[in-house]
Amino acid sequence: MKPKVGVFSFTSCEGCQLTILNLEDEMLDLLGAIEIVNFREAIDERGHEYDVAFVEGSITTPEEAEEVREIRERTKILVALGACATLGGINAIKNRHDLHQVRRKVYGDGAHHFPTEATQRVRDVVPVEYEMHGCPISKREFLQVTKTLLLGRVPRPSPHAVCTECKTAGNVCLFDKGICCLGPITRAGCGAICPTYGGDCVACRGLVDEPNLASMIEIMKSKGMSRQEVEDRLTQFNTLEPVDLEPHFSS
Amino acid sequence: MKTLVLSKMDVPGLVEALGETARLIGPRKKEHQFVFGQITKPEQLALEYPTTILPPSRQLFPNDEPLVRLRLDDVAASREIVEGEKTILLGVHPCDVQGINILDEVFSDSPPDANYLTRRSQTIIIALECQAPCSPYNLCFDKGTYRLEWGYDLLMIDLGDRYFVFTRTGAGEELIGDLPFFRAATPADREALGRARETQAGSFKTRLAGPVNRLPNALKEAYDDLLWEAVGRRCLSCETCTNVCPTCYCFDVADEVELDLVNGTRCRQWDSCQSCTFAEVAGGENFRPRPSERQRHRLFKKEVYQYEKYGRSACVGCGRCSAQCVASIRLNEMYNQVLGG
Amino acid sequence: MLDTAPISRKSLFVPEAARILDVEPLTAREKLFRVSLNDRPLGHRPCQFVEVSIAGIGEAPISVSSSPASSEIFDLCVRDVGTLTQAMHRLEPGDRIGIRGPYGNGFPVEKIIGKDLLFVCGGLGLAPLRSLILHCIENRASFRRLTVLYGAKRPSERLYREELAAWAKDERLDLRETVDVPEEGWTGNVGVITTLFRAVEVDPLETVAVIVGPPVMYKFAVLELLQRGIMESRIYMSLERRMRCGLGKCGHCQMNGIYVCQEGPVFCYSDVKKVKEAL
Amino acid sequence: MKGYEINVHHITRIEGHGNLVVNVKDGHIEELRLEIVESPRFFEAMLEGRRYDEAPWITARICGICALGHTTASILAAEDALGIEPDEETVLLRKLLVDGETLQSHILHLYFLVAPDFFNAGSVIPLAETHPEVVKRALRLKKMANASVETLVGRKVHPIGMMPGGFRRWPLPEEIGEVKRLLLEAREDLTATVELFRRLDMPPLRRDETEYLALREDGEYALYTGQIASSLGTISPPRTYRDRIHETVAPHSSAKHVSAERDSFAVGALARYNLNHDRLRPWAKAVAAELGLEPPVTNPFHNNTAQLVEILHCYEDALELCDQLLERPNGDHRIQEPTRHGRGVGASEVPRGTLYHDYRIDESGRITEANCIIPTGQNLANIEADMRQVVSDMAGGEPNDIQQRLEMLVRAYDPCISCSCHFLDVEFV
Ligand SMILES: Cc1cc2nc3c(=O)[nH]c(=O)nc-3n(C[C@H](O)[C@H](O)[C@H](O)COP(=O)(O)OP(=O)(O)OC[C@H]3O[C@@H](n4cnc5c(N)ncnc54)[C@H](O)[C@@H]3O)c2cc1C
Ligand code: SF4
Ligand code: SF4
Ligand code: SF4
Repeated sequence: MKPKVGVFSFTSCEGCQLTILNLEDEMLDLLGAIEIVNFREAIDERGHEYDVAFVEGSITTPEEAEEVREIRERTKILVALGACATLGGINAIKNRHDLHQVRRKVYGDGAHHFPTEATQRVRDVVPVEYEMHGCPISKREFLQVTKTLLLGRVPRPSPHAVCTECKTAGNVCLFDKGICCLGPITRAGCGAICPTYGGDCVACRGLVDEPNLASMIEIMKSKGMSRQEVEDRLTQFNTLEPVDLEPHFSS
Repeated sequence: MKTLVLSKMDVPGLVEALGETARLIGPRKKEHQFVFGQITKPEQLALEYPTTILPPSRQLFPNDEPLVRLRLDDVAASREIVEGEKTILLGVHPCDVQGINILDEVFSDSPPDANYLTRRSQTIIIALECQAPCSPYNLCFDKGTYRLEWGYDLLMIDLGDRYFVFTRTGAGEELIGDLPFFRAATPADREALGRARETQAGSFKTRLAGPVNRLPNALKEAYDDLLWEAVGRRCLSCETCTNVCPTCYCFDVADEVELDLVNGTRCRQWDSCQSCTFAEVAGGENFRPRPSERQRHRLFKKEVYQYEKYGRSACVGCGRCSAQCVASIRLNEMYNQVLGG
Repeated sequence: MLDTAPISRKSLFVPEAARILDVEPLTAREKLFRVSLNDRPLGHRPCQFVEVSIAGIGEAPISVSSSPASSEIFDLCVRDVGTLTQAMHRLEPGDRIGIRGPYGNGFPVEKIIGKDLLFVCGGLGLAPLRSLILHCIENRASFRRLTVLYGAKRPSERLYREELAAWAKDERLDLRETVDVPEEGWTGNVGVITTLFRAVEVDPLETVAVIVGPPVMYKFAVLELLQRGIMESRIYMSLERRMRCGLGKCGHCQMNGIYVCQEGPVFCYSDVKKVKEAL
Repeated sequence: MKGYEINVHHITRIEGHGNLVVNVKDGHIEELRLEIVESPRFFEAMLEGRRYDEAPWITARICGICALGHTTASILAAEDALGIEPDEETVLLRKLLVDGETLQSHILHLYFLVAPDFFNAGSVIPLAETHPEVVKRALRLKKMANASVETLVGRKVHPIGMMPGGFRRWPLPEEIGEVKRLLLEAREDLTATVELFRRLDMPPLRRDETEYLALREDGEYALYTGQIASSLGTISPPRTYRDRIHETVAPHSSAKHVSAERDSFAVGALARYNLNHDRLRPWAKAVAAELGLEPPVTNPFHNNTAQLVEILHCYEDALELCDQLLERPNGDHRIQEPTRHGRGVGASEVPRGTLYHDYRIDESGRITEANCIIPTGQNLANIEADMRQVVSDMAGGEPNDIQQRLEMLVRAYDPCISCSCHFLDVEFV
């Protein structure tokens, strides 16, 4: 019997599940290998028990928390899909603001009608077997992980930094062009796609296991970045991994 | 050995002719830097380049190299994948040629690695001598790697409007066999060569505080030096230094499976002793858990371990690791510290 | 062009097919696999290892646990810690695995003939050491005293329990065991392995000691042995490092300049005591 | 007519989470709404304090499917605020990307979300068995559209390298050549697509009150930029958007509704077609005529047909842009720097309609105020008005059929709820 797979989406842009839909070359083979029983964006049917549940999005309301708990109960393996789910991602930027004020700003006097809770990662709510990082996830990693899961094992996240993939691609390092890049402390797996296309890495895949943040911050500082700029960069996707900049910028 | 001359005007013709006989790999411009890549049109070739991002040796030892074709339902159906096609590496600087020679030694060492050697045995190297140092970090003068005595098939030296060409191997001579672009060198060419070499020698300078042959012992004495701690504090473990090194060859092996879950490939990927899990074993024990230890291992591997095993340093002085380190960790500075400079 | 010396151009990475004849759970985490290659005996020396693979999953080095005398069928004792080993635990008799090897130097048995032998092993260390112990039992006349010290974390984690029981009764060797944490029914020794040393009589001039165990064990065990007067050149050990190729290339197993997969895994203490990353 | 209730929790095959609630008692509509149940994401608040060049990157994350559109509108707003003039090639390249985005979005919508309705299938998955050639063609076309954007800016979802003032990396000539090759290869599949959708009968629906809004530009079918034009005849620059369209809170649903001169209006492919059909490229124009798409078209189901026409237009337009880019020297494309600061509005046509980004940026380049108006939000009131029409047209019909028709209607608008909920929240029913 083909393994049953569900794709679920919480607070997110749905770009990660779209990335799955964009697997044009592999789609038919993929459908041959798995049975997709829940994928609201693409299909009508809904299933109930899953071998693998891919969960996209951050958890930002009590209802979402409830729903993800229910999914957890109905699935053998739960994979958090994308930066929203694994890091809080862009959604977590709001946690840096006073949530009360955020609501007031958007809804004015009606703010009390719109409860919002602090953005949470999926693993803050339920146990997760694998975190597939990226904003959006990489097609390659999605396929690799899916195949590995089909073979009955949970893969191990890459121990390497984005720089390794950037070097493999033979890219001109952005630092060489005077642009700061978080590739050295960011977990690989995206193929260094941003540096390859001229953008600096902003760590959408989260940090490596043992990031040398102290050194990275000093480097950013030496490139003329202000405290605010360093903070923006380090929190764009990683608000939930706070970094103490005080020791580097006091004096 | 033959001595020939190639007019620069004939380079495009040569490129086209070579491209017809083999896969031609040479330096190409990438933004403001250079990379080795396939040359399909003469204008892609950029022979006047300081250095490339990745060394040409990586062409012989590609990332994600397939080793074994696998059938998941039958191990007995495993088949080797040993690939190679006739390739010409054109415009390889002396240090990089020696980098390739060092890989040759490692992969020929018992037991020999058929994957590398097969690719290598079909590769012709056309070296190109440098006229001046390519960066503030290279150590090729100190290391004696700015000129070549062997390890190449053809060697080109820039004489302004033409290249002086030495043939070194039969394969090299055969390659240019009847091509109309070469003529025998005349006494005037030789004189010009002499002058070019003099200028060249004058432009390279020593960057080390002591003789390079003191390095192995100086490093050994500095095994417990605080230098490593200082370097370790800055190191980001991003692996760039080893990825851009012409003589690094550490790898990992992993299986890739197709969606049919029946066919697969066992591949090797570049790996690096700078990765934090490189020396970790089951149970979590890590034999080189700290960046300081890993940086020390990198230098020791080049200057001590390889030296003791093969009789020469595995650092060819290309300067890439220093030039490309985001944390500004400079090999020459570290060497100078242990040499007491 | 590189001289194409007439060396073999065959890739060393292609595994040979081997058949699993029998699977026996030894503890909750270790299983014993009886394996046979298709066309040949393995031909291993004690303490050598093979690269075991499952297509699509990967490879890992595993020690050959059985005696060299019977290498038509050989034993692998595997703990399920990760990718390959967990997949292996799902295999059944009749399934096939890939084998490369044997690799490594193996134990220099010729150097210990006529000696008192003291085996010190902890945990999974018994897996490789068993090949040597069995070799010594089979060639009992070539050696003098045979002492085996075995430490496990818990009684239920002891490997080869039936064999240990037989060894305990066997007059050809002196087996002593200890556990870190006792469990119900355990009447034996409790404590770290070094506690066993004290009770053993050794003739320092005639004893060769062999240590195999988890990384933390070596330092203490060596110290103890040196204190008992055993010569550095007569202390052997098998060291574990991460390995990806087993061919002296991938770089993972290097401790300082030494490739453990080629020059090891068995080392003489006098050779590695100056190797800073060894112990 | 008996009473019935329709309660669709999470309509499938649309972008994002939406609920459909219809309650008819004795032939009288008691309740009818399209609810947006996506969690609020507070993008406007998140933009405050961030640098202007981060904004396209952050707002792309409002919606994966419209990521390129948000990036574009965000860039336009910042450029307007900061007085940045991108060079001509930059504009050409952006237009090429916008074409790519429109192609991919319309293809995805027509083949994957709409077609199953016509084949009576729950999704594209069973279609793979019954109509493999259709699905394979759909995949090929979608891949073509995705690949052309990916070749230029690395990714379709959250494109890399687009920023105010220019591109972080300028594509190589061979990459633009590759896009052209991909496009040319697709011609046959596009012809087959026209044939396929020609055979599909759009359900009838007439409601002549709809006002259509779309951007209009001199000399071209406006997608990248333009002036705000209405089918009622008015036209004005993007900066006037606040005077033109009004956000109101619908009492029955917390989804903000938007109106212009009338109670509701429509944006999107059909609106653009109605306003700009004279500027379509030839193939698109010919096919529109062939399909009898006589402007003004007021049947919202024909939004699907208009999308088909736009696919052809974007295809031809993209080819033309490739040629123009290839003719120009691949020179040094410097990123243009700000020359002032203040407020700026960016308006761009994304697949589902006009998207507005409006920023105030201070002298340090940081955003102090932001507002985004999303096409789906603009359409909501109109969708509900059309739903009422469907319910009364089908009075006496089977509730199941009505529900299916209503879902088809919602889908025809191709609503993108991820986008519309950047500021909305409603309670679960
Ligand atoms: C010479 C030699 C002989 C050996 N002999 C034996 C033997 O006889 N029997 C035996 O059982 N072992 C033996 N080993 C050890 C064995 O090779 C290792 O345990 C090997 O790593 C197992 O491979 P694996 O693919 O199962 O584990 P891997 O997947 O490579 O895992 C290795 C380590 O990574 C950790 N890990 C795995 N997945 C994850 C994850 N998702 N997240 C975090 N950590 C993770 C594991 O816990 C483990 O610590 C020997 C090793 C050597 C070098
Ligand atoms: S991780 Fe990024 S791409 Fe994925 S859903 Fe979240 S915002 Fe979208
Ligand atoms: S561009 Fe970024 S990822 Fe690439 S090498 Fe430089 S620092 Fe690393
Ligand atoms: S380069 Fe960095 S920001 Fe870009 S996808 Fe990779 S991890 Fe994310």
